[in-house]
Amino acid sequence: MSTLNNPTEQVLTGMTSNPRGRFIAPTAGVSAHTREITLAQAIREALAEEMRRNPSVFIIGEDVAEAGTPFKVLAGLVEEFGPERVIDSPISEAGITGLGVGGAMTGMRPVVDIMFGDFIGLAMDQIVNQAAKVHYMSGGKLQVPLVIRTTLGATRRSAAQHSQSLHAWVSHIPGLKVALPSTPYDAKGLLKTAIRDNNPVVFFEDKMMYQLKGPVPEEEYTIPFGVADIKREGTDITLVATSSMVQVCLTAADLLEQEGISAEVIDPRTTFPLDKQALIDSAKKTSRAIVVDEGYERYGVTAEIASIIADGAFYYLDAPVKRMGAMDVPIPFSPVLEDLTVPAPERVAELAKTLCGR
Amino acid sequence: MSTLNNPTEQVLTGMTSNPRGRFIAPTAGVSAHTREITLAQAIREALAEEMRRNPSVFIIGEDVAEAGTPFKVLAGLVEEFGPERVIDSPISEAGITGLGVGGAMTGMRPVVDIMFGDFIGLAMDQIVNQAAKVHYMSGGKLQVPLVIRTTLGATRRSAAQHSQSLHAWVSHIPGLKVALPSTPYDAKGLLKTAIRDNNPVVFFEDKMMYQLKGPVPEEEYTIPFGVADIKREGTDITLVATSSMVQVCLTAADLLEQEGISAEVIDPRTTFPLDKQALIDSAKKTSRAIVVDEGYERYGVTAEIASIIADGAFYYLDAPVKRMGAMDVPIPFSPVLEDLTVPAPERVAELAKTLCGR
Amino acid sequence: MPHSELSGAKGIPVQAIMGDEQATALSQEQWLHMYEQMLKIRIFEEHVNELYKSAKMPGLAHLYSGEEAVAVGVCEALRRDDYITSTHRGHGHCLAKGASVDRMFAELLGKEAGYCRGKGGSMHIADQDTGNLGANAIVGGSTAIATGAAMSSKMRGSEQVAVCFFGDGALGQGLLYEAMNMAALWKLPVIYVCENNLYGEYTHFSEMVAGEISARARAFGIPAEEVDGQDVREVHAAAKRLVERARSGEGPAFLICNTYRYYGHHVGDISRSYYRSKEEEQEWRTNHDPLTLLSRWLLEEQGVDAGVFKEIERRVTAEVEAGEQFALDASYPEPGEVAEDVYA
Amino acid sequence: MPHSELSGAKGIPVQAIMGDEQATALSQEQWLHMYEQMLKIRIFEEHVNELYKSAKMPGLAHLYSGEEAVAVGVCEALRRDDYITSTHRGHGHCLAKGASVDRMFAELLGKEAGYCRGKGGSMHIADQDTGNLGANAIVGGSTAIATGAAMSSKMRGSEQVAVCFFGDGALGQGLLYEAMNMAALWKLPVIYVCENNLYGEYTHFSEMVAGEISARARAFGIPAEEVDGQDVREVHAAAKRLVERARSGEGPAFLICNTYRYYGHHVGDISRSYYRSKEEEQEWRTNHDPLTLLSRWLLEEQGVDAGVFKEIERRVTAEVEAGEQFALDASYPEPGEVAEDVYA
Ligand SMILES: Cc1ncc(C[n+]2csc(CCOP(=O)(O)OP(=O)(O)O)c2C)c(N)n1
Ligand SMILES: Cc1ncc(C[n+]2csc(CCOP(=O)(O)OP(=O)(O)O)c2C)c(N)n1
Ligand SMILES: [Mg+2]
Ligand SMILES: [Mg+2]
Repeated sequence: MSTLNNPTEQVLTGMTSNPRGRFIAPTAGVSAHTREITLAQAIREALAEEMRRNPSVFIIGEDVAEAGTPFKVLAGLVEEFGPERVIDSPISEAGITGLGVGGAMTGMRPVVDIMFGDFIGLAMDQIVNQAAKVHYMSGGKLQVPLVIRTTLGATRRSAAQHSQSLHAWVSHIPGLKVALPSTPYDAKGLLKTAIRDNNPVVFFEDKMMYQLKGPVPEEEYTIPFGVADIKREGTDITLVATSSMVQVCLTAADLLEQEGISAEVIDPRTTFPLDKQALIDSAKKTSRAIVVDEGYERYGVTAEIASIIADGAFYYLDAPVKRMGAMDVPIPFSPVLEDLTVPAPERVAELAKTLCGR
Repeated sequence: MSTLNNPTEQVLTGMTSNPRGRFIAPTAGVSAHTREITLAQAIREALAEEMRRNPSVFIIGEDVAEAGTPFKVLAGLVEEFGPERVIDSPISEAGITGLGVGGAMTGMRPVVDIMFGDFIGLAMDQIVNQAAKVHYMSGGKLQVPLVIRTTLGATRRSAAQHSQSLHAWVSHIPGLKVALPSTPYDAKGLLKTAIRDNNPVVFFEDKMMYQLKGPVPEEEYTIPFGVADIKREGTDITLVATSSMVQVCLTAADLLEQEGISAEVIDPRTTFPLDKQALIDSAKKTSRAIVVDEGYERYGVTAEIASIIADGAFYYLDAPVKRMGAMDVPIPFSPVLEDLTVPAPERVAELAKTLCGR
Repeated sequence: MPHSELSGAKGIPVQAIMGDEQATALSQEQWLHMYEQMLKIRIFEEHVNELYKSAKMPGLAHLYSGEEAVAVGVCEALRRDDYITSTHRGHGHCLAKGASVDRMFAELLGKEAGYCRGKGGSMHIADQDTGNLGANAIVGGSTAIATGAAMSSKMRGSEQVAVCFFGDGALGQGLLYEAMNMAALWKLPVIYVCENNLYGEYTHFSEMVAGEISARARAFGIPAEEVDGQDVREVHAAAKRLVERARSGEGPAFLICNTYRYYGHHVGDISRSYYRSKEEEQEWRTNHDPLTLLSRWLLEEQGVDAGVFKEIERRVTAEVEAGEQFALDASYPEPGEVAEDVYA
Repeated sequence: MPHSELSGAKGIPVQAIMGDEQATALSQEQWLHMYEQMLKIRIFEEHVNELYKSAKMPGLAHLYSGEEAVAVGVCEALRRDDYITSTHRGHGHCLAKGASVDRMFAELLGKEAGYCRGKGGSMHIADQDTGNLGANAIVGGSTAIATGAAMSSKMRGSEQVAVCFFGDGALGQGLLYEAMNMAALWKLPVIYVCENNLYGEYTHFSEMVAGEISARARAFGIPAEEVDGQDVREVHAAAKRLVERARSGEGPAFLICNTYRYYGHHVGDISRSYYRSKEEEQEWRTNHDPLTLLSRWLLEEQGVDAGVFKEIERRVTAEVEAGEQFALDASYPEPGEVAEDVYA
């Protein structure tokens, strides 16, 4: 029964048969020496490499050490780096974020783990009034090289307080950077960049994608922020997709292909800095665009991106820019309802067909 | 010196010579029995009337009783209703919000006072994960008739943590309603509606507008949510403006009139429910639109409204829909910098002229 | 005995309405009722675990097995219209406060007949009729809500008491201290019940809690008591005293119940050796089981017949099985319901 | 004597490097230095008030006058590279940690030469060079930041101590308890200095704080001390002890300094009778003034000549006046700077 979870699953690794899951080839930078690893492994590798490289990097969060987080993403790190650098904290989201800010201001590079993205509400003051503003308020003297790793994504049957995608909140705030990878390759490269960045970065991982596999080079690499990635080229319509929605849109593109519609799927990878030009250029090329993101639709990420495209590609558009976010309801528990709240490939394809006049 | 505050001011009532301030005639519902009162008085009247009408309404917040808040908005209420219904709390934004949620679930109608809108970060979990979701999560059984009154607006020389306009955050969240009045008339009518609503409502008052005067009827009235108000009719361009930006746009419209451009100024009054149709209709009529709001521009309220208009009026627009929010920087202290961060009438008018091809 | 049959007796202090002898007699009945309630939770949770293992339940659930004496001991000290707030590990609280198994199962399976029409699920069951303001998936998230309900009760003069259940993990959440401060300042009728089951997820509480738990309440001028949370008689006696104290206007209290969860943090947490030993688990099950402790006392010191327990078990099992079947047979919500109940 | 000239003596415990006699001799100089620092704060704040009243300062400011012994007594127990976090009422902490008046005035006036290039203003002055991690306009907002700085110091093995200044009002913020819990668990070198000046804005602390303040720290296993915050000798002695304890790895401490602000909550709060009496204000100014208490002791018991105080006052006044003039003459930031420093 696809609406239910896998009963033998012992850890919260997301569904093993992720309905959104599919293999995605990274579109750039992959060398001959690649392996297939999961997104969770990619995250773990990024952290391990950066912790080896720079002794000031450390991890703090709830059940990050022996447990390796409930998603097991950090498994093995405490064994290599010890409990001084992989620190199990009390259940104090605001507190650990604040400790991270103070640590970052004084020479460390903390990576704070906020288990579920829904919990950032608890830490918003520390993220927004402290981390985001210290550099500016101090006239450029103090820096906050802090990474906050957290999750997004629904369909895990976790209901209203464990399923939200709240990245719009932090994308709204000057002083923060926001990354949201959609493949193992992007996850590793973006997280390494985040850790080396001298600014607070909020890093959202789709909890349903942790077991998604993809090629990742053996060699070290990083991915710059603010560079969108075309996950699939196309000519008839642009599907701008973030995080979890990249796979939904790739599947939609497959469906559209069967109808003779060539869809381009482009992933901004960071909502700030945002590669506006690449998004606009794609829309100019195709003359149609849909923006798909798993955050609540209203006042969400789709609004910003849609309005940028509608403005920047105004004279090239053959149809209004459309948006698909999560349905504007608290996320329900019942699988039959929950699945309705997230954009699905069929719905994206349907809308795309309409825009293309089919 | 207009960049400095009034030295004789004894309470934080905002500037007496508010640079944005001007008289605004309410466009509807005003009877013969009107008086000129300030926005602060209008708020106070709304609270007093609703507290007289319904004994389950009470106020809780920091320095709300004898002090009547630092802005003196609540002055006199504790004298009429006593300290049991106008409750001075400790400095615990999350705590008082949570108390409000619990009170609202059990028969009361709390009005929680969060002094500066910047502080909602402290209460976001209670607002978003609790207040907004209780009704839905309980399958419709429990209700949260809660009002959170807070402030927005810069140019008070209060720097980065006391000047933000964070209404986009809560507008993003299903389960919440969000009101932001721009006149004394609207303030009173909308607040009364908010208090009678059976849902959590976040109510943003522009702290710089408290001393703004405007006509308010003697008789009781309420203003329904989700009904935009045309503050000035026009034919050449639509200026969608919220809260503090209504006056900015009215001034801009004056400037434009001198250039022979007729600007329509429309105020949605509530960001949720949002009167999409009225906004789209106005843009269809004028064929051009600028959305002006004091929140940070990126991923802010202007994005939602602009993308709705760009979509809904697509075939009627002669120019791309433009947006003006606060500059995407933490709000600086220095007046010479701070004033640059907020949309000004001249800049709105300039952009409007460009859009109109002048 | 179904919960409702005793509700009269629970509403009014027993001693107030009858002589000492009768009180003892009824007491025995009360203890048996508590036994039944605890057993109902135990068997309910076992069925939940099976539903998970057989892939019939969506998502996960945090089982209350082992901690039954806390919920039952406390809730039996409450009136039906008193409030509780509950946690992610909330099935026990919900049943103890009087919810029925069928609609709970239905909720856990995401069915329309569930307490929340399938929208809440395991972590959000609320039941207004029994004063359950809802489970909460934010650790510590309901501490202020319970305090607000107590404030509301005081304002309305309704003499309702609010009980806030939370785990040792919630001691890490600042909100608890904000709420306790106000409860103490304003003498609100709220009881903070800290269920210290030794772990927050996979971490021992001693790694997360500095100092003394009871001192954290006392620092706010709130009296704190600590009881063996496996002994329902101890829990109930303390709860009764504190609830009556709160009801009579003397303010909040804090009750630490030392307890243990038999299963993993959630149903999927089955390899636990990296954070706790099999021996420790066995020790609690063997020597500190709330059902065994109560039944042994009733058998050995109160002369209750062994057959009585058999009969209770038969009844409870039947009730749970029927409830489960009801839920399995029940229908899912209609798609259109997804957009209902967002606004009142 | 400028702060820097004493820094060597402050870095190393006095008794460790010289005999008892010399220690006393240096002590007197130290006390005079503290007097000078306190006086500098006092005079600085008077000028700030005048700048406000003459409409030369944008916005508002929260004056530290009356509380000088707290900032100075504590900061004189710190190394230059030790950290402090400060509050909306932060001018005193900033000066006491070694900032200079000219750049502070410039910041208050929003000038480019200010410590934060005019971007921070009164409520956000930070000075990395003296370890001041910044004032904070969120009540309690820096409690975790200070704790994080202490954690960082421990990780880097730098033996720096972090001091977190906050008002009685911050006791209402849950974050403080989250931070103290972790500081205690991990024995972090952080001192929580609670400046109880009796009021949070316009409300007496007794209406906002239930129980005992010191118990709130002790509940987390953090030792708490309470001193007369008007007596710099008492403050300094306690601070020194606690700072050295923290530096040597023995963990956090909590220091309550009972004090009083002479002016209103901010410069615009001039009609205060609805929340406190003129008599109360007078009593503090007359009988508990930190400058008077220290100078009287130095005069009467330490044989310091009255002329010394005159000389200090002359020097400080000149410094403050020059600093103010510097700031008045300084230029505003260029418009383009508004978009700088958003990202590093
Ligand atoms: C604010 C918040 N942080 C983290 C979590 C994830 N989480 C769920 S249960 C749990 C442990 C809670 O421990 P405790 O309060 O002792 O309750 P128990 O599970 O032992 O009953 C955690 C960390 C959460 N739900 N909410
Ligand atoms: C989180 C937060 N809530 C409210 C305020 C508004 N506010 C500014 S100062 C203050 C009182 C602070 O009192 P206290 O901590 O005792 O410091 P004091 O002003 O007495 O030095 C309040 C409520 C704020 N700045 N931050
Ligand atoms: Mg626990
Ligand atoms: Mg104070």
